Amino acid sequence: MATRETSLKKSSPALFQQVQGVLRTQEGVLLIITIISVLILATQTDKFLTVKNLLNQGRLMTEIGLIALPMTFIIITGGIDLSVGSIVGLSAIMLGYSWHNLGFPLEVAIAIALGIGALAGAINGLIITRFRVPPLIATLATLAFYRGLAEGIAQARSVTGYPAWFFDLGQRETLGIPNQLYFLVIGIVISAILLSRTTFGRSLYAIGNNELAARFSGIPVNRNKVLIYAFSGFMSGFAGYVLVSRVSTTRSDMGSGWELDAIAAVVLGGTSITGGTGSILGTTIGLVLIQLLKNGLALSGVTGDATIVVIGSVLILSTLINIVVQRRLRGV
Amino acid sequence: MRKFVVLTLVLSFILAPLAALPAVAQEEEKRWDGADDLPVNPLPCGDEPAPEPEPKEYDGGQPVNPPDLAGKEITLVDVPKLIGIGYFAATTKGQQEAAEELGNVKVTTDAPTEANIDEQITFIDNYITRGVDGILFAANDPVAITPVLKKALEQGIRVVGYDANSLPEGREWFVNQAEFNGIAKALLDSLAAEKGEDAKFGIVTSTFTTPNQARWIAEMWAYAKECHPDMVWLETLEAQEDYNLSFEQANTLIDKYGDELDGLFGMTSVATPAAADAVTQAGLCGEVAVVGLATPNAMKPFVNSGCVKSVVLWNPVDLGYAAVYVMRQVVDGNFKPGDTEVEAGRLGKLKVVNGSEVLLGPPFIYTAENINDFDF
Amino acid sequence: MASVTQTVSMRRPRSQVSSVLRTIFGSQESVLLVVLVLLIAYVGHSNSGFLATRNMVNVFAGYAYIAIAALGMTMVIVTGNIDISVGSLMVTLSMLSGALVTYKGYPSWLPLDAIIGISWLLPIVIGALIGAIIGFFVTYLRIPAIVVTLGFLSILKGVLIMVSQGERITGMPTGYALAQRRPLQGLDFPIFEDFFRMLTMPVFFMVFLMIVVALWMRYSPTGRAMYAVGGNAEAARLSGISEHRIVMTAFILNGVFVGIAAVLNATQFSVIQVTLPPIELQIITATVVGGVSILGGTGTVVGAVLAAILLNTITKALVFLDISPFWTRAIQGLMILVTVLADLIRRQRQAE
Amino acid sequence: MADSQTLLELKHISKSFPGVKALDDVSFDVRSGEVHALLGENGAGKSTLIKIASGVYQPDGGEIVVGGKAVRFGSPRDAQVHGIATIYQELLLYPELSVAENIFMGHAPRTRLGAVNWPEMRRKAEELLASLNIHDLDVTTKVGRLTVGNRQRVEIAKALSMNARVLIMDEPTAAITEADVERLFEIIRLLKGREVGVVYISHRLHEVFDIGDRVTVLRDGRYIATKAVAETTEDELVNMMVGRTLDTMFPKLETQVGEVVLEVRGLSRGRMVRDVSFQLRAGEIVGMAGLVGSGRSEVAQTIFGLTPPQAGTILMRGREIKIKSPRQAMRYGIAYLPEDRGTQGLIRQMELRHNTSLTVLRDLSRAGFINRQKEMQLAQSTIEKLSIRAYSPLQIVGKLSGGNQQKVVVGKWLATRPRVLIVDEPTRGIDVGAKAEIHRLLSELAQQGLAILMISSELPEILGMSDRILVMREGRLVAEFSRAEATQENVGMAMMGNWTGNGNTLKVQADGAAWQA
Repeated sequence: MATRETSLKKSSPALFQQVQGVLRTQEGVLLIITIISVLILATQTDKFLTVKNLLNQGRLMTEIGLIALPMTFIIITGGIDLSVGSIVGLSAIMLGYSWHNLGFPLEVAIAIALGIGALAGAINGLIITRFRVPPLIATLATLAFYRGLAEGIAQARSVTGYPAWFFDLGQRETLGIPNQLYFLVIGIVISAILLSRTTFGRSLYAIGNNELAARFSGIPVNRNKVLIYAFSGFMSGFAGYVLVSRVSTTRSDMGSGWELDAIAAVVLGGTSITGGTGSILGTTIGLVLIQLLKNGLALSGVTGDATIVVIGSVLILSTLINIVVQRRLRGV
Repeated sequence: MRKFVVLTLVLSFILAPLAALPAVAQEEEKRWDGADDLPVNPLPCGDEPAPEPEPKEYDGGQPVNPPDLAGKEITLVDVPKLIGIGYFAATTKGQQEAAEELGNVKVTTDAPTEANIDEQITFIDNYITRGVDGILFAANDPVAITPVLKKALEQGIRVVGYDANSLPEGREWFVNQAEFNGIAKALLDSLAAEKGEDAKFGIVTSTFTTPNQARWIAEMWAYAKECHPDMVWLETLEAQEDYNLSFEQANTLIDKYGDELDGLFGMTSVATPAAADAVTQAGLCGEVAVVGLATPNAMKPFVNSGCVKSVVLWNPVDLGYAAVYVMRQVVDGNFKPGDTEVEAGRLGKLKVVNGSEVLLGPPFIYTAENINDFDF
Repeated sequence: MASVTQTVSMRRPRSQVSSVLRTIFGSQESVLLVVLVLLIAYVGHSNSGFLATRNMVNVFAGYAYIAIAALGMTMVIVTGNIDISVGSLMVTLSMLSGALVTYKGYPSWLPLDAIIGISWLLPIVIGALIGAIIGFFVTYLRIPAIVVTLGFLSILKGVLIMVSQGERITGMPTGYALAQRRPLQGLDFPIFEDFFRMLTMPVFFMVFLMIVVALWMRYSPTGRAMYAVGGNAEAARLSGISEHRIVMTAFILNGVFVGIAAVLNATQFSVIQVTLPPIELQIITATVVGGVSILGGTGTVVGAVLAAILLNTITKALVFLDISPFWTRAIQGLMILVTVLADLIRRQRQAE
Repeated sequence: MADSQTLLELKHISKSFPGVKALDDVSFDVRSGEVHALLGENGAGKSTLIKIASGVYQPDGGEIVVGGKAVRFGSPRDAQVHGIATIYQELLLYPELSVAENIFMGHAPRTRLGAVNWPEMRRKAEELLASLNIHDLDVTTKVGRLTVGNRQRVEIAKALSMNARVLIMDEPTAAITEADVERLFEIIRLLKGREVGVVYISHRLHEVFDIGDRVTVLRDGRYIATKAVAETTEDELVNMMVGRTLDTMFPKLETQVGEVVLEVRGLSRGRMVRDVSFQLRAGEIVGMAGLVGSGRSEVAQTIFGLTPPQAGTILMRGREIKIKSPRQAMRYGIAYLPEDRGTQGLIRQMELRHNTSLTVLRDLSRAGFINRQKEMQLAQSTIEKLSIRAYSPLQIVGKLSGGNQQKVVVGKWLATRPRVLIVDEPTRGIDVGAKAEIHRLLSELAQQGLAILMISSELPEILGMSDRILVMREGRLVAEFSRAEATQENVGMAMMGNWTGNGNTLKVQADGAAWQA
């Protein structure tokens, strides 16, 4: 190991070394792919690379982004949460239901929606830790269950007619920037710090790499797992709130299929599906790459069916490129 | 001990809905029929002409400083609920036909692959950024789609809806394929003609939250109360836009009600052929009537075999065709708020109803005599 | 010492009862069977229409295509992988089958039966081919299966819409309708007539393929090797088992079974269409509820098929029990959760 | 022995990995009916050599001769075809499959149709086990439910089912207890009688003398010597392995035994921990002996809060404390080095600094934020203090040698400044040199006033290092010896359950009526 490092350093010029340093990280490779994609798309249409368009894309990706952050935590611990889309629906319904049908003030209804989201997530966590159900199976079951609860509570009615202030979050801007984008940025910064700088974040990597050793080192494994699933539920609830505010209505089918979008962003971001490695930076780049591809292709006149083909291919190819580059560099 | 508490908590959270099962099991009268809560407006029974509706003020939205493109070539985008089902393939066909006829219209269809409100919004948003002259849409949710449509209007883009409406302020005009009460009347009268006034029937719909289907069922409910009071509503089941599920649900209704069942209504262009398939394969042609909304090609085998007597539908090709014509007239300035009719190519003049809606006409009823004349 | 003997003698009779229980609940397959029978009996008790032959046919035939796809999924999961693209693949192959049979450009000398044969078989071959491509990405390029199939999920979906333009396919010839829900023709049984009248083509295929695959997985060296690879890949390699070949085989066979399911699906209706319901979730649910461990190395196809039937039975039972349609999905989710929990608790008991 | 033939010969084998010359001109051979021990410290090239012999690696130079003919092994399968079977340290079995199937995976008996013949397979498996004098194994049980000793027997049966003429065993005794070791040796003797050649790798020198016929020593990838076991001594072998003279294997330092630090009274949990009481004093090393499955690790894990006690009390410096989680135990100054370094002790994929800080993340952080400088300092000081051979605190721990990995585990627990250190099999799978270093470290720690409970399956280690010795059997503490009284015999007898000595039986235990029954 040591010998190889030095020999590399001797033979490479400084710039090349730096490029290698970037390439050594998954995020670096992904960033390069993103930049290349953006440049290609920008030559196709002048509508793409404008501040206004990019900010608008930020607005549109906020909900998935909010969910992808805790999903990164969960996948790092070697878990997965398939129920997030259903929790979005459940929280959205609870927001409308507790305001419209139960007569709570709207502020309280929002709090209830977030609380229900967190509770639903915590239940996932408890099923996974207490009964030792594999996360994929546990959340596959609650995917159906939470969506069913949303349908049962909604009774096919959607709630509309919210007061004007309610739409501030989803439809208005502050200083020219969509309001929800502030929350996404704050979410990204907090999650990134949490994951890379704190004891909690470190414990997640430890759990993902070797859960038993983490437990033997005095890390409260179960508590931390329940926390991240609850966090995932909370953020899904928040995403539900942002969505309701953006589209002005509640429906029980809100958020269906979002789990795969969020997982795609996380996996594209270089987080290993088997746990142990990954970063919020990667997830953020993955998220941005998918959104810009969708948008850029649409603006270049590519229709939706072709766009999902491109996104599917990019997912596989960028993972492949990453694997190949890492393998080459590590000399394995 | 703590484990026990946690276990109890989790279990009770999970089991609470189960305990509520008896409460969930529904009573005969209160059975859910998939209708919405909006006011209904049933047509008179039989052949009595419908009373002229009171004229309503124009209530649509207006674009802000639209560019003057009268007579010039325009680029349109069509964002239906989803792509991948026959119905919207047919409307697309009509749009292309109209575009070709007019010569100065270009229209592309682009939509999500699932009937998903937020994705549809994203599609429209992208086209606003890209810059089109006009947007045609069929909304997955009337409320959810309105903000993004208003954004389009604010940027001077022309907006015309068809098939499924938004809130009026979200678009200039909505091309209504047939009024809800008209569909309801046609469906129920068809069943009554086939199975008599005391027919007992079940319904297969898409979902209880799909606005058009809910509206039709509400109007059917109101019309049946007035004009077919002896008909018995058995049960309504959801089946998405999924052929397999529609087939299974139709089978479930057939099996559950047995000889009691006289008819099945299919509320979507997917559910109706699926229900006909189920009845045919169960060997119950003639015993159980299938009436519903569907496109002709899918129904030809059943109508030709005599298993299905009549299929109710407007012509979706015409619907797409009309939408493009209305858009062209709006852009050319030939069709303005306050007008009472609009010129729509081979369809002739179409009537304005309900303030800002263009009515395609009465629903069309396909039978063995005419179904083979259509190909979509 | 005295107290010890006492406890032993007291335990005897109890252990006989519990040993009976243990045989019944010893495997997920028998648990599912017991639950299925109890559920059918209960629903039949409150609404005798449920037990009518025709309904039973639909109970067993309704998820036949899910069950058949679950056979392949079982293999994939037993080897420690997963495939979430099966839904898109199945719709694609259904459309392909319909397109082949309604294609007008065949040379005129080709008999109709040959065209129908092509449209039945070619989708299965294409399914195997796509399975092989996925398997290649997973084994030789070492990309996790969930990533590859997540990618294929959207690639297949997009290509399908691009090619079909959303048009449905109608007007298939009569001979094409292989899997309609009618009793098998030309069968005449003196006894158990009712029973055999329940045997429709989808049920026949489901049972036949289940038996074949179950025997194959138990008796063929390749089938056993799948369990070996999923249980301990390193040990399998050292036993001379090629992990790549086995995982490839699992994905290819998965493609084959999705192909068969797709053809059965296409040939049971008069219309084939491009709607894309999330069947992959139903198939994976059937597989894991059937006791196939998501971690690989254990589980049988019999469990997966029973679970598929159970899922369909639950859906129908809720209608027969007059449960409010709003709550059906919640109850389905709940029952899935309960079955999965029961399976895990049973396994933990056994491990102790 | 006179007419024994050479079964396998490795001639002038060389093998390099990027940056490392793993083997340099090494020769080795096995004859039929002999046990040829292979010795060397970790990194000496033993595992590379056996991986070449079993077809996992291909040599860069040299040749492999089987039965007089030069062969090439392209894969493990090729080696098996030539009658060479290997039993690795991590037993390679399928936990969800039956004993019979594990034995015959990949070469199951077939019917004429090519299907797996299950009855025949079961019958042959039973036959095979019977031929090894194993009669207590049901071939239909899932392997996941067997004990480690039994799993190993399954592995041996598996090797023999392939008609192995050469059996390579990589540290077969690392994870099993004395009783299982005895049974293993019986089986090996049986195999010798059947003209099988056994390559035996172990860090326990006395085993080489118990069972070996010849011994070959490797050091730093080079061949040192081959000797007949009868003509060599333990000291000579150690010198050859280490390349220098080791002062002593058990550097026990004199310490001042202080006050009672930890006391447990009537500790119980399930069947593995039953009414266990003992005391630990500052500066004292207490050895805990017992067979695998006697409840030693379970006692440690109960004290450490991994499996909180169901009954009994734990006292720290005379004050009763409640321990429900490892975190609480750590707060009271208890540290636990688990028995399995790879799965319980370390996070191998993570960097050294992240491993050493794992137990003290809270102390290294403020408001939840990790102070990276402090973390780095801790790693560096651990490397220095324990003389860990790593090129940087950034090194991935999994790439260190076994002994250095174990030092990292020790380091991470010392970082918590414990008052009580429980070490579970501290030197398992560690080479002689590193073993002596770990022993010295433990002695030094005791001298500094730490109370140490040392669980070990190696009696010499227990006898050599402990001030007092506790013996566990079937979840109970059955005997206690002082350093002076303890001998290999009486401790061994106590472990096995037929020890009837006097005076040393634990008083507390003797009172319990149940125990006597």
